[in-house]
Amino acid sequence: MDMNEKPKVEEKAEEVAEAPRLPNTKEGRLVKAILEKAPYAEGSIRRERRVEFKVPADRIHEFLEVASEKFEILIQITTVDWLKEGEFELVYQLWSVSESVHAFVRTRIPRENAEMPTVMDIWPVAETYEREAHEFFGIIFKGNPRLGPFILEPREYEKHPFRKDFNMIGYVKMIYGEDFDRYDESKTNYVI
Amino acid sequence: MINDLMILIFAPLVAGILAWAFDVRGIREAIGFIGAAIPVVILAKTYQTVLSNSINYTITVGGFKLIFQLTALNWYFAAVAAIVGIAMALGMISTSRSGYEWLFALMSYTGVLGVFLSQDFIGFFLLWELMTFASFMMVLRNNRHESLKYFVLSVIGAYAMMLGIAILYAKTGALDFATIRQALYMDLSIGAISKGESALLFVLFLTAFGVKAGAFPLHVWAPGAYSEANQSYTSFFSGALSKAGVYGILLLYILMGAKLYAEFGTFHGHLTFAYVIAWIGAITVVVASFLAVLQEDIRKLFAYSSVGQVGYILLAFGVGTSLGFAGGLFHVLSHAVFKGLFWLVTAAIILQTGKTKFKDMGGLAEKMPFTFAMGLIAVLSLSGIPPMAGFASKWLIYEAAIQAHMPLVAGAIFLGSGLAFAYVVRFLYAVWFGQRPSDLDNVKEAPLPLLIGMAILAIPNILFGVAPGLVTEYINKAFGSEIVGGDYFKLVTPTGTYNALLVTIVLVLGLAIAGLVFLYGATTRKIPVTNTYQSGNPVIEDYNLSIRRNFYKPLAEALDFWLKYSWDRFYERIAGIAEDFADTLRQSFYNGNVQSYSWYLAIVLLILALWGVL
Amino acid sequence: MSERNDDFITYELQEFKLFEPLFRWARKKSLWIVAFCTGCGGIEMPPLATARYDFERFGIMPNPAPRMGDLFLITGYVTPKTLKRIIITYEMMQDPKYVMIHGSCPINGGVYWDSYNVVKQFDKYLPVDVAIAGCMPRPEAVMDGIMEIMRKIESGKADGWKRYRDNYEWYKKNQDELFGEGWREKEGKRWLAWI
Amino acid sequence: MIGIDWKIVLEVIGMLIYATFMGFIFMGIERKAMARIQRRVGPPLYQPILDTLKLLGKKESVSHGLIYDFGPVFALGATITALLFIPIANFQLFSSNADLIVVAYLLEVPMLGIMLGAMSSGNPYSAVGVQRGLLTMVAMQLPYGLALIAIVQHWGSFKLSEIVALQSVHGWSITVPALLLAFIVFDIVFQAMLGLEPFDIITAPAEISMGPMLEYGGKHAALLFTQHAVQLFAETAFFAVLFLGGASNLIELLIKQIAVLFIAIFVASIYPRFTIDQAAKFFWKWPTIIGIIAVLLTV
Amino acid sequence: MEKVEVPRELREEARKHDMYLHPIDKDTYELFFGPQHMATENFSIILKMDGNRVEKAIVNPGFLHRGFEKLAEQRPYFTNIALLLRICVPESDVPENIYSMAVDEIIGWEVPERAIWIRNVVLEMARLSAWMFWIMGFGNEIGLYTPGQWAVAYRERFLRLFEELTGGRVYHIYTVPGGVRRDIPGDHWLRQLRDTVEYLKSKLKDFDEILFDNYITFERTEGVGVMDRKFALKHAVTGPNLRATGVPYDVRKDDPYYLYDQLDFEIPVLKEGDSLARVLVRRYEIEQDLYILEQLLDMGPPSGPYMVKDPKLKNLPRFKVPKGDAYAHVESTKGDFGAYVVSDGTHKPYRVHVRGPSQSHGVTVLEELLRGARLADVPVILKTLDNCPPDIDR
Repeated sequence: MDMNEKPKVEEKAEEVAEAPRLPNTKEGRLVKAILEKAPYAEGSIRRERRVEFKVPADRIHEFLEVASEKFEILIQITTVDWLKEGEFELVYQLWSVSESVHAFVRTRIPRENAEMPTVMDIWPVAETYEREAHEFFGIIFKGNPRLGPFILEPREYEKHPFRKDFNMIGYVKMIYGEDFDRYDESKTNYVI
Repeated sequence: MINDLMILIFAPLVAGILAWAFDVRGIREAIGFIGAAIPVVILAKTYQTVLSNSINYTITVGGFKLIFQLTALNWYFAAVAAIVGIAMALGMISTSRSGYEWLFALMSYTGVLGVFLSQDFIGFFLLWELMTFASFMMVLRNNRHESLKYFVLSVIGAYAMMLGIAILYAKTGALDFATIRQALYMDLSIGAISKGESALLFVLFLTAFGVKAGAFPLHVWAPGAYSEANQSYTSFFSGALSKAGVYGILLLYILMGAKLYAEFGTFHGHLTFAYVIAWIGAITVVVASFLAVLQEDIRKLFAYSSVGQVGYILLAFGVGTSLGFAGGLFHVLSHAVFKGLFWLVTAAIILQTGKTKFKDMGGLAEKMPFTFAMGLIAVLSLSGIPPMAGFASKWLIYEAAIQAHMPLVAGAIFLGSGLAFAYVVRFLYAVWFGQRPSDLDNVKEAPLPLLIGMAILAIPNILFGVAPGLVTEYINKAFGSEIVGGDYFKLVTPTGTYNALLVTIVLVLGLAIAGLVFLYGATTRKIPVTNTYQSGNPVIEDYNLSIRRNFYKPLAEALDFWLKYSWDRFYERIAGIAEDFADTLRQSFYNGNVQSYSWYLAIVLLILALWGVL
Repeated sequence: MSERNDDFITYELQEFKLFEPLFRWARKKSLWIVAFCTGCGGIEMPPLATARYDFERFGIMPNPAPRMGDLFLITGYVTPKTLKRIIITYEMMQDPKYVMIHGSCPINGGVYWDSYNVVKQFDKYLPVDVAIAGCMPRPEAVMDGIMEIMRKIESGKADGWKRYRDNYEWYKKNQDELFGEGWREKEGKRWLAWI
Repeated sequence: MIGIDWKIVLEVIGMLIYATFMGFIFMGIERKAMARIQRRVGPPLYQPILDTLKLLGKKESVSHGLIYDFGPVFALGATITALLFIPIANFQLFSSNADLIVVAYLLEVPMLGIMLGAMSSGNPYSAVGVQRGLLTMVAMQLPYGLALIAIVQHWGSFKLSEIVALQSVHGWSITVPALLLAFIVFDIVFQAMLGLEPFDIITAPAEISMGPMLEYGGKHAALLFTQHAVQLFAETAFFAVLFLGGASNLIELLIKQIAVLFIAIFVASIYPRFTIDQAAKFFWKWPTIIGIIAVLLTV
Repeated sequence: MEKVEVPRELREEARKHDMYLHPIDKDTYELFFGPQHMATENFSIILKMDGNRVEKAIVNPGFLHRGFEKLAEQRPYFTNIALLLRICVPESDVPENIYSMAVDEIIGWEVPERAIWIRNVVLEMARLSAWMFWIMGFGNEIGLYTPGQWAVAYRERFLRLFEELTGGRVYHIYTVPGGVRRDIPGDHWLRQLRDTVEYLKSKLKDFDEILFDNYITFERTEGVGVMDRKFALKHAVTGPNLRATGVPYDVRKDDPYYLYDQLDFEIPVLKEGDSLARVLVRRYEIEQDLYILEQLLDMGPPSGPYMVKDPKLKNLPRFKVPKGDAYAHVESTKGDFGAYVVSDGTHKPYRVHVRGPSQSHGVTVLEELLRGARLADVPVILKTLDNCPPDIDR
């Protein structure tokens, strides 16, 4: 198990320096090939079969179009809500069947009125992922015709429950009543 | 007595002309109804007489002697026509919109009666044409295209018949049936008519009568014409007028049976010429029933169904045994009553809703309960549920076909009855059950005359179902031999029995037992269609919860190959021939010869007809 | 037939006087489960139906049609979205009908006690006859629960359906509180725009 | 007609009770045998009786209208009628008054009853079930008819009692080569008549959740279960009469019926379900060809 | 009842607000397929039907949504194991493993060899028991109940072994970050496992005879729900479904974890892409899994500890994980099952995102494949895609 994990906040500064020294491995060649076509992105290798790109939000569609030549499968779109920074981080996770490499494509957008272009035209499956990200985080994917209540009921959908500022306990109390038998607010950790 | 036959035949025509002349709502209906009722009265009056001796009537028109005769057999056909005729008149009281319809409906009534009663080819042909013309005019009023298709095929039939009559006249020098029959019988030993000529005669008459009966390759006019006339009239059109063709086939047997038998002999123990008729009937049953199952329009469905059911009669006649004739004749009656009933029900539905497609209907059972009950009786009768007239006649046909060792023909009947079951249920489902479209919420029960008309046709369905002996006894007497044994309630053939009354009693008993169990359970509470199993999902009326279109799509898919075969390939071949024809005919077209023009038109229209419908 | 009984609250239930003991015995021995597995517990249904446990010995049989069903097994946590369907299916079943909740989740939320999308107390929305604790209850426990329900049917204590009719107002209030008034129409209309 | 023959009345009542009971037991055998094949203990044999009693004992009953109520009643009534016209062992009942064609029709009539009720509920699943039921009937009608025709042509009689009598003299139908073919055809059709796999297309729980039976509950379903029981008895008896030489007493008949039933159960437990168009194509292929050969051999 | 065309924009606007548009097409009818239905269970499809053909299918998931990812943010790392495994009920070891692998990667733990071996065996056992469950599901959908009954009875053998190993029948809560929770009970357990594998191997031909080699099974599945390679990749189809279209992608080969790079096994690939191919790929995979398990048993458990030694593990509820993120995925019977864990250095994960394989093939792919299918094909397509609703809902 590689230990290539870094604190997220510092990453931005280091990536620039890292880009030129890509090792001459399968992953290195792949990243290099993509970076040549998309110089605006930053690429790095995390470990064997794991690579990472950082892309500005406005060029994400362009980048993914380039990346889709090598990475056939869009594994998922993960949204991370960085409340303190006031940003959503979108992680497009790609898998290359031909090269057996997994890629994170990271981008950050502001939390308020979060909007992204859809990538449905590249990977039709993105429809589902985007619907989900929209439902739980409220990010609007422009061009996706089916945004709306998907998994959730309309009432929960409006709250976008996976946002960090969604007060779950408060909401549960409001909806289902207060009579929890195992809840004590004074305790910091509770028994499940 | 002489006047009776005259009135019998021409009363409807006169009434029709009067109704047309006094084209006032109310008066024309009354006159028309009286005109249609007179034959019933006269036929009822003559019932006792005809069994012992026939009633004759002769008039001379323009040098030709027209002979009309009411024999036991004629009476049967005329009575069938009369029952349907009076029901039609009642139906038309509700549905007709002008004297025009009364005129031609009653004119065709006269034509049908005349055809049945004629004893010579002059009268037969003239009245045949009158009947054709009148029914053509009825179709023309609603749909020009379909009427032309009907016209073309009828013209072909008429030409064929005229040619046949001419040949017969040339060979025998006579036009009245008795002489012709005798002459042909004599010819067995003389041999003046060659084998080829008899074959030609057979084919010509088969074409002529097959067109009217809607037998398989010539049935293409029927669906369009049946569905495009006034639906009340269609009950007569399909119930009685198509029987003229069947009567013609019977006539063929009477006149030429011996001759044809002598010329063509037998094939595996069956009369060869009859075998042809049987197979035409069998194919008609199967093809028309399959097509009926796949229809999306209520009128088209019953039109194809009519074709199929007439196929049963042809098949029964084709069996060639006396039992076959008995079955066929019985089916003439039961088809007339149940199909007439169906068409009246259809008339009521169309009158009240203004829709003809299945996809626009549904849930009408609550709105038109009496019509629904009548429709249910017709359904039970058509699909051959035991204590109904439809079953008794079908039973006889089964027995006849299997006894005559025509297993594959009998297999066709089995298939046909399954298909009949399927299409009537589709009718039941699409029209009466399921979710009701919101625009049908204000539909009301059909008007009273129409309901009376339905009742008139519904009663024989049950009566002759429970007491089929009434019919078979008459047929026995008409033929002068004990074809079907038993009493009023019981049919006995040499190999099988069917006791209709017992079946009815046991069925009632069974229903009573089941009903008692039902009554013991909890009392029911009525729930709306939205409170049904929808996998747990809440639904509202705005969803469409009934299969409105393509109900039998799986069948269409299973028959994919055949449907494609008959539509595409056949069309292409015909189109190729049509082009050649058009080229050769174009020259004669420009020479101004009206005759060739009409031929050209006839053939093009025939091609169109075959393309459009088959 | 009779128009006056048009909703199940005003509907008068049939009383079988003579054969009631016979019917009660039959009810006990022939519990048909409505095939509606609402959660993880559904995974223990196939083992229950197969060789090792075989609940068909006791006349228990899953049946897809709710009209014929007797026993409603709530096999796990219930989300509001599912609860709507459960209520509709339950109301479709015919009296007498029994509800058995299966696992901790419908009792008090179980593992998902703080989840925004899991109903915490199932018995606020529908009456419950037997509850089985555990996550997830072993098939033996489920069988025990079924035996318990059989005992209750025999002694006439399995009266959830009666309670539902008697306290319909209360149940309806709780349901409406959770889903909002007119939820049936609203939920029904939801798909109209899509099809 | 006026004087009531008390003997026959007693026989009828006895036969109805016997047939209903045995029909339920047959249903129990079906479930039990299936369970044994699946290596389970299975329900007791009398389980279907309990199920029916329970359904009848429902305190609530819903209806979609008069026809919805009429459907099951009609189905049961027609099945009882069919039963009484089949010669069952030494009880001839009314079998001399109706022949094979009548009985074959009467055995199909209950279908209409079930369909009527199912259609009037307006449920789309039921409607699909109705569609499938009728198409199955259309599909199986041709081979079914051919098998019956072969029987009739060989024995030269439509009367069931006569067919039984002839078989007792000349040996069972299946000993005749042509009728053996007809037997094969009939057995395939029989699978569809009983609604077992591979032709349980009508109920198909995983596709249309029981199809026409879906909306029935309470006493309606109880009637239909009783109907199914009687029909099961009648159909197995019909089969035994046509091909297995009938029976001289009820025990013999019972053995033959159970034998017939077991063939059906074994086939059902190892074959999945066809789709409806595949079933139609299937029926119109091999069973029809074999049926045609059979009838041509008997001409 | 003529169909009135509603302008496209208006329709889209209406959909966004769940508004009600009138009138709807009366030619077709609506079939609400699930959740109270034998074939779907906890999943709903709204079918717009024309005759017996599906004209349009709309997937309506969410009956099982519990907000796992939100709940996981509220609970300590080790407690989350007990929560996340409930995502995939028939194969509950898979979420445990991916979560543990991801956390292992973030912390940088070297998991002991013995624990790796046990995890691998547990995963393969889970796969086999899930296959048995799938046989039952598939058999039931096409109306063949016998093999399903057998299969679920065989599955009980695995469940018993699981019970002895972990203490749980269905939910094992066994694999934890850093190793496994308990050691193997003893040699008898290994012997029993080998017996079970042998037994299942001998029974496989029964399934072949009755289910996989059945004429009607072929009729029902051949040419039903066909998807090609390109479609499958674009729609992120993974697992047996992808392999049935001719793409030899298997996480165990392409991104090997645990001992899979040391094991000898094949990836069955068929290229037809229809339901039959999907069924047969699964059939061959059962065989391969038995073979893998046999090899693992031949290998024997390595000696050593079954859990990492770390002093921080003393206080499990307050166990802190360093900042970082990791993605781990394994090959489940349904496909590529992955988890993405983000840690912000506290004792609770900052974000856990689970990728269920059905998430991709249970919505868009299903909707596409159902278009034009017969009603009878709907359950077949559902089951050959091996659609697992909790994957979508989570």
